[in-house]
Amino acid sequence: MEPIRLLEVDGTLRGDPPVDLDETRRLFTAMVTARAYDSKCNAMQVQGRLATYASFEGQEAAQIGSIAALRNDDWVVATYRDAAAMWFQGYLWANLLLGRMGDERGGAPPEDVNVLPPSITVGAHMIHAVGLGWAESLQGSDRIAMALFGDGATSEGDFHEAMNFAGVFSTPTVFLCQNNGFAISMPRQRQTAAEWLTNKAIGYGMPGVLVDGNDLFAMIGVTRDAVGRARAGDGPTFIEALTFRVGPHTTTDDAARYRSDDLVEEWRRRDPIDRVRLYLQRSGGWDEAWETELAESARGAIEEAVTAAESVDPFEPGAIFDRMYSTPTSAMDRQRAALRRDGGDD
Amino acid sequence: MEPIRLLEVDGTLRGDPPVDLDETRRLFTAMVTARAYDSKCNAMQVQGRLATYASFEGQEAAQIGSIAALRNDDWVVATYRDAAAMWFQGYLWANLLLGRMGDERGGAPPEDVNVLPPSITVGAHMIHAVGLGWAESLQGSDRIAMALFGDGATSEGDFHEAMNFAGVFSTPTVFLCQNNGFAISMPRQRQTAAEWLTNKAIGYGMPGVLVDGNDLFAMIGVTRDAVGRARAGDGPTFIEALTFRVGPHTTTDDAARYRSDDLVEEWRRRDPIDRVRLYLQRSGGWDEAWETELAESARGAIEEAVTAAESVDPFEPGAIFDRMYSTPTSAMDRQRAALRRDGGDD
Amino acid sequence: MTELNLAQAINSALDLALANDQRVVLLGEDIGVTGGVFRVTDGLYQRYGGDRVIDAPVAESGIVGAAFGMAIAGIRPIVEIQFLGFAYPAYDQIVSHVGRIRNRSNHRFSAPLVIRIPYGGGIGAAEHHSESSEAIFAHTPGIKVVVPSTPYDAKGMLLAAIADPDPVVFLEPIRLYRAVKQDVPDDEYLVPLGVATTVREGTDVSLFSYGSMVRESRRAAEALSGEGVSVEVIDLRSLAPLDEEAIVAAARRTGRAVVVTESPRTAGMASEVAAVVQERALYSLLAPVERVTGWDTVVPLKRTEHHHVPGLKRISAAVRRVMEA
Amino acid sequence: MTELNLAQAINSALDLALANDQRVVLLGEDIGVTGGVFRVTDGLYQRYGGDRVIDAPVAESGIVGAAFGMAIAGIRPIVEIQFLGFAYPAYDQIVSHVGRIRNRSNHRFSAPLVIRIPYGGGIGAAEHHSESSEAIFAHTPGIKVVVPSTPYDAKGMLLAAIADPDPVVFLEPIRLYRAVKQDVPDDEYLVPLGVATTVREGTDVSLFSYGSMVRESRRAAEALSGEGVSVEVIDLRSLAPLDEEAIVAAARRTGRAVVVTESPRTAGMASEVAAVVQERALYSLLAPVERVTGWDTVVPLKRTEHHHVPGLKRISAAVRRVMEA
Ligand SMILES: Cc1ncc(C[n+]2csc(CCOP(=O)(O)OP(=O)(O)O)c2C)c(N)n1
Ligand SMILES: Cc1ncc(C[n+]2csc(CCOP(=O)(O)OP(=O)(O)O)c2C)c(N)n1
Ligand SMILES: [Mg+2]
Ligand SMILES: [Mg+2]
Repeated sequence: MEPIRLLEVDGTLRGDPPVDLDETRRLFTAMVTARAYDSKCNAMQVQGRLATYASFEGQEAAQIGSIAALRNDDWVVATYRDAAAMWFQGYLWANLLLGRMGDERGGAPPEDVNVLPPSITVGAHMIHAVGLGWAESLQGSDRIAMALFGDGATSEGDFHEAMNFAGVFSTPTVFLCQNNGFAISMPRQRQTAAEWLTNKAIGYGMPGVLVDGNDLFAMIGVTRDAVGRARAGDGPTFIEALTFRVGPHTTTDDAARYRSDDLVEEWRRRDPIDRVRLYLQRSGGWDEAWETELAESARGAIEEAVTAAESVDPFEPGAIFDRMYSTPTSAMDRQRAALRRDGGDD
Repeated sequence: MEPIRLLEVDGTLRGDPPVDLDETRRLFTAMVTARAYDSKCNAMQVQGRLATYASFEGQEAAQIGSIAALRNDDWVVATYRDAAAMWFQGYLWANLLLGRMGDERGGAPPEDVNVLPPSITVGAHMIHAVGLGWAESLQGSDRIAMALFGDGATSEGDFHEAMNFAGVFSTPTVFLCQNNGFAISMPRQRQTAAEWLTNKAIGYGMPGVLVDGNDLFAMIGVTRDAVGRARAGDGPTFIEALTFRVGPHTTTDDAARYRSDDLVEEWRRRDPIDRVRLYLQRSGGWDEAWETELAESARGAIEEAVTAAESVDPFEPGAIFDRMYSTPTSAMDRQRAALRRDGGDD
Repeated sequence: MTELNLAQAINSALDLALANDQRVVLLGEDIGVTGGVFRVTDGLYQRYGGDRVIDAPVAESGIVGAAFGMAIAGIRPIVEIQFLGFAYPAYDQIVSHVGRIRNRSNHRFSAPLVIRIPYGGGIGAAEHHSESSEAIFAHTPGIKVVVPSTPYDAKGMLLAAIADPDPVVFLEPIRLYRAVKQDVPDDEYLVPLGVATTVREGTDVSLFSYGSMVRESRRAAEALSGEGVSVEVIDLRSLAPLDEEAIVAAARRTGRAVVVTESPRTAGMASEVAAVVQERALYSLLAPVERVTGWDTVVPLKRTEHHHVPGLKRISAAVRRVMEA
Repeated sequence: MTELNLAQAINSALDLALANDQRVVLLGEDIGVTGGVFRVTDGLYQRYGGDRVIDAPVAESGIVGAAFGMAIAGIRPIVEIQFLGFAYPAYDQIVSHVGRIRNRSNHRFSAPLVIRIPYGGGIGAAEHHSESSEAIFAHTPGIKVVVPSTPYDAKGMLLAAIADPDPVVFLEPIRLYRAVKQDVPDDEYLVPLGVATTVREGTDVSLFSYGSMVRESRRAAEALSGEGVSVEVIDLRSLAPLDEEAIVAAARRTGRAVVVTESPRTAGMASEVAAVVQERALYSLLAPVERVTGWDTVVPLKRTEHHHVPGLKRISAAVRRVMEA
């Protein structure tokens, strides 16, 4: 099987672009901004300002391209590695950061943004996307739901149940698997003996698409098709986006233990941002001053988000009892009183 | 896709038979014996001598044919509906009955029989077969393991994990799915949108075979191939055996609520035992006296098993504390003393 | 008012919820066409159609996970798990997601769903069909866990659970589904969650139980009154949150407490009640709180199940013991 | 003797088990090539190869289920689940199969496997990485549940768990993996399961805890000795079975008991210990047994986790309270 590709590594185009030059420049800007966020987070983690961080460097096209095919009010359920996607669907950088600082308020996107907080349990969230989309259909809305997950997640039983429910109930769900080659230390070949993850789709009676996940245009194209089908009531689609995480699994991981520098270099040459830059250059949509300026303002936006996140006041001790239920139960009240009496530890 | 078939409904043969006439007569006898057990159990349940019973009528070829392809010491892990298969692999009718009478001792097959007690949790046991076969390989044995399960079980996450592990670790496992058309009230089409369950195999990188499950010869043939591959170290196989349960889901079920008499009649015409009888008649391997006699002795064997099971003495009250651990823990000892002190209720 | 058994009372609550709120949807295995293995949803598929009463594939994690997603997006799903022994595959969804979304999103999202689960033994059922592991749900943050023991409570508590803005695990004692009938109002009414109730007055001993053990406790109380012991029976009804005030008040009043559950003993609800009583009523106690529970064993099959599930004999023995202490 | 931290002590036990018994196999996510997310299996893949130290797909139910099958067929699998928060998908296999096969086959089959699970908070980890739900395992029939708190115990208890003919859930306090070093014998030795140990002598109050709460309890005991309170600290070590004799003897001796866990409060191990103490030592009690626990909330993230996981302040307050009662 050959992955669908529209944009070659050297920036030349196969066929028609799925978006015009202006939109391409907007998406390029988004990818650069996301990468600025990513490197800022890595830096902050080293400084002890963030807890463990999971970099998405190398996966920007898969995330920005797929989200570009959604409507603003569509649902997105994603993982710890999908900050770029979540942000592009409307989640605030500041909230993503706040979450990484260990503050539950980071889990709350703005009111009109239909993005769940990042899922850390591998596998469990895809069925949530099935339920979300299903609920929309039942209520007569044409909103769809997209789940983002990794190659490792396809091994969990919940992946299977999600795919199967989506097939049986023909729910408006897009399953976007970013196959970035590894699940922590385990290469894709150790997750399944199937040649492609895409091979799994037929077992659920749904279309499966293999796509170059570092190709922004191909990502937009295949996701748009899948979203179109879902919105038209024609059911779910499984997309396997071939990509690579250039960094370690998280900031606590030592990737040198399980993969070679050569492999990383090979993938760096397929960088999703470089590819679009080359295309823009070929198409007359790029000049250095423009990129310098957008990179500058991207960094500015991220710095602002950091300042915003870091200036959020700590919770009061009792807050943990208010977050669990709509109205605190008698148990919450008793325990709040006990904490107040004895004080929390440090 | 067309299911593999060797024996037509009218008893004519396509190609060579997988076993000779003597063996065919032996397997015919086994199927008749199994059916005698099944009707005895239904009768006993009505009389209140057995708890709920799950009939396998109509699935005798799938169970006897697949087990016929195993070696005596191979592992079998099966469900509440697979008594015929379990017995043919060496489990005693008396023990199967004892289990249905509500006695844990029914869960213990003879020492040299590698058959686990019937699994009631749908889905969870297939991975046990993976582990059993895997353990044999690790220990240098060429024993293989076969899991029997239904169409409904393919919806559980554990099915997925079992299939996936078997593929990744190339374990000697045969996945025998008896697709009997229903999971309690739900028709196969409501379990998955895939056209065939067999379509799922490719997603695990393993061969998938569709077979007429009411055809004894086809069952022997495809299972033998699968067992051969497993024993040779060439990994797992998924088999979808198309069959039908003629009775209700269990003795507490009212099948008229969800399926038509016509459907049942249609399948009765494909009865797996009738088909072999027709073949034997065509091949000169049958006469009425022979069948009368074997039916007689089958009933005799079942009656003996019933007598054996019904004459097993009740447990002593304390037995429950002895069954949980190799050596009772301090908790078991304390609780045994409490039961002794207060007495059990009724 | 209609005389209904517990299963019918639940059916009536579901019927009303489906009729009055378009957002309500039922999801479970065999709940539609056949009306459920206990016939609790009987007739509802025929009345409301397959989009409201949804027959699901055999996949408990999928059922709860999908219902969770639905609940976030505005639907009010009521899940049926066929037996408590088949709820374990869904436990991860319940503990990791259902009970957490409000906290992890700081109230931005919530999951108002009800998970109905038949539970408990005493009817000689097959393996895995007699589980009483309610404590693992009561131990799970972010959900409520309730157990009715009468048709009246079943209907009113289920309607309250459906109206609740938070997820509720609603346990239904299998043994009581058809055990007794009771006059139940035809219309909607709510029995508030989190509140215990005294089902029998008494002055010597307080017997705490829930679900099918309430009936056994009442039987014991009746029998003991013949011996001159006045036993109060309190139906806890809610395991999370636990009505500590009611428990403590009763224990202080009588000074003697027995807790009856059919679940495993270690870290079960009986231990919780005992811990609460000694914590807040120690100085009133005339005897240790007795726990009458299932053992730390698998529920035995039919032939020895009666050695496990508490009944008249074991409950009475415990009461006599606290009386003699 | 070598000075080892708790992670190294476990590594040493695994190393010995792999070397001495060909039937021993390790199975888990990222335990091979990288040596596990906590590096507990470091070097073992390199030493014993991929057939003995097996990297598994991301599928906890599959890992436990496969190990269960292996154990029945003569292998001695030692499973690693990456964090307790990721063990829930395997809970069904544990409760429905691992803990039952001996009973349901009347001893014909058994499943001697060990399930190692890092647990607990206090290090400001991400969501789901600080779970302390050991009570749901202690509540599960047919398994043993143990928790070491020192390198010495970790090695000896793990070797005992591996030698045990029944399944053992072996919980490893994340917070203590690298907290202290201790002289640990190089050879094989067994620390028997099911037995509590006194880690600090004292006469006024008995403090019961396990895992990382033992260290907090000791800290509190030291601090309180400055106030003239003599605190005994008992490390329960085994949650199932619980060493009731040791608990009861201590409570009778001091007459005052405090239990410290970091798990949710309702139906947790602290409730179990309190229930046992009042049951068998009521007449010795000078004060109610105090439970110092995590709350019935999700473990809060880094910024407020210290309001949840017990430490010096809350433990000391409880001890002072029982002293003043
Ligand atoms: C249920 C569960 N099991 C294990 C983990 C630990 N874990 C975190 S990320 C990860 C690997 C996931 O790999 P993949 O799905 O490919 O996503 P990627 O990290 O590559 O984006 C694992 C095993 C977890 N978070 N949840
Ligand atoms: C985990 C689990 N969920 C639900 C059930 C209840 N149940 C028993 S049999 C059954 C249907 C199984 O259908 P299938 O796998 O097709 O097997 P069949 O009964 O047709 O042989 C269900 C849902 C169960 N036993 N276990
Ligand atoms: Mg990956
Ligand atoms: Mg079936």
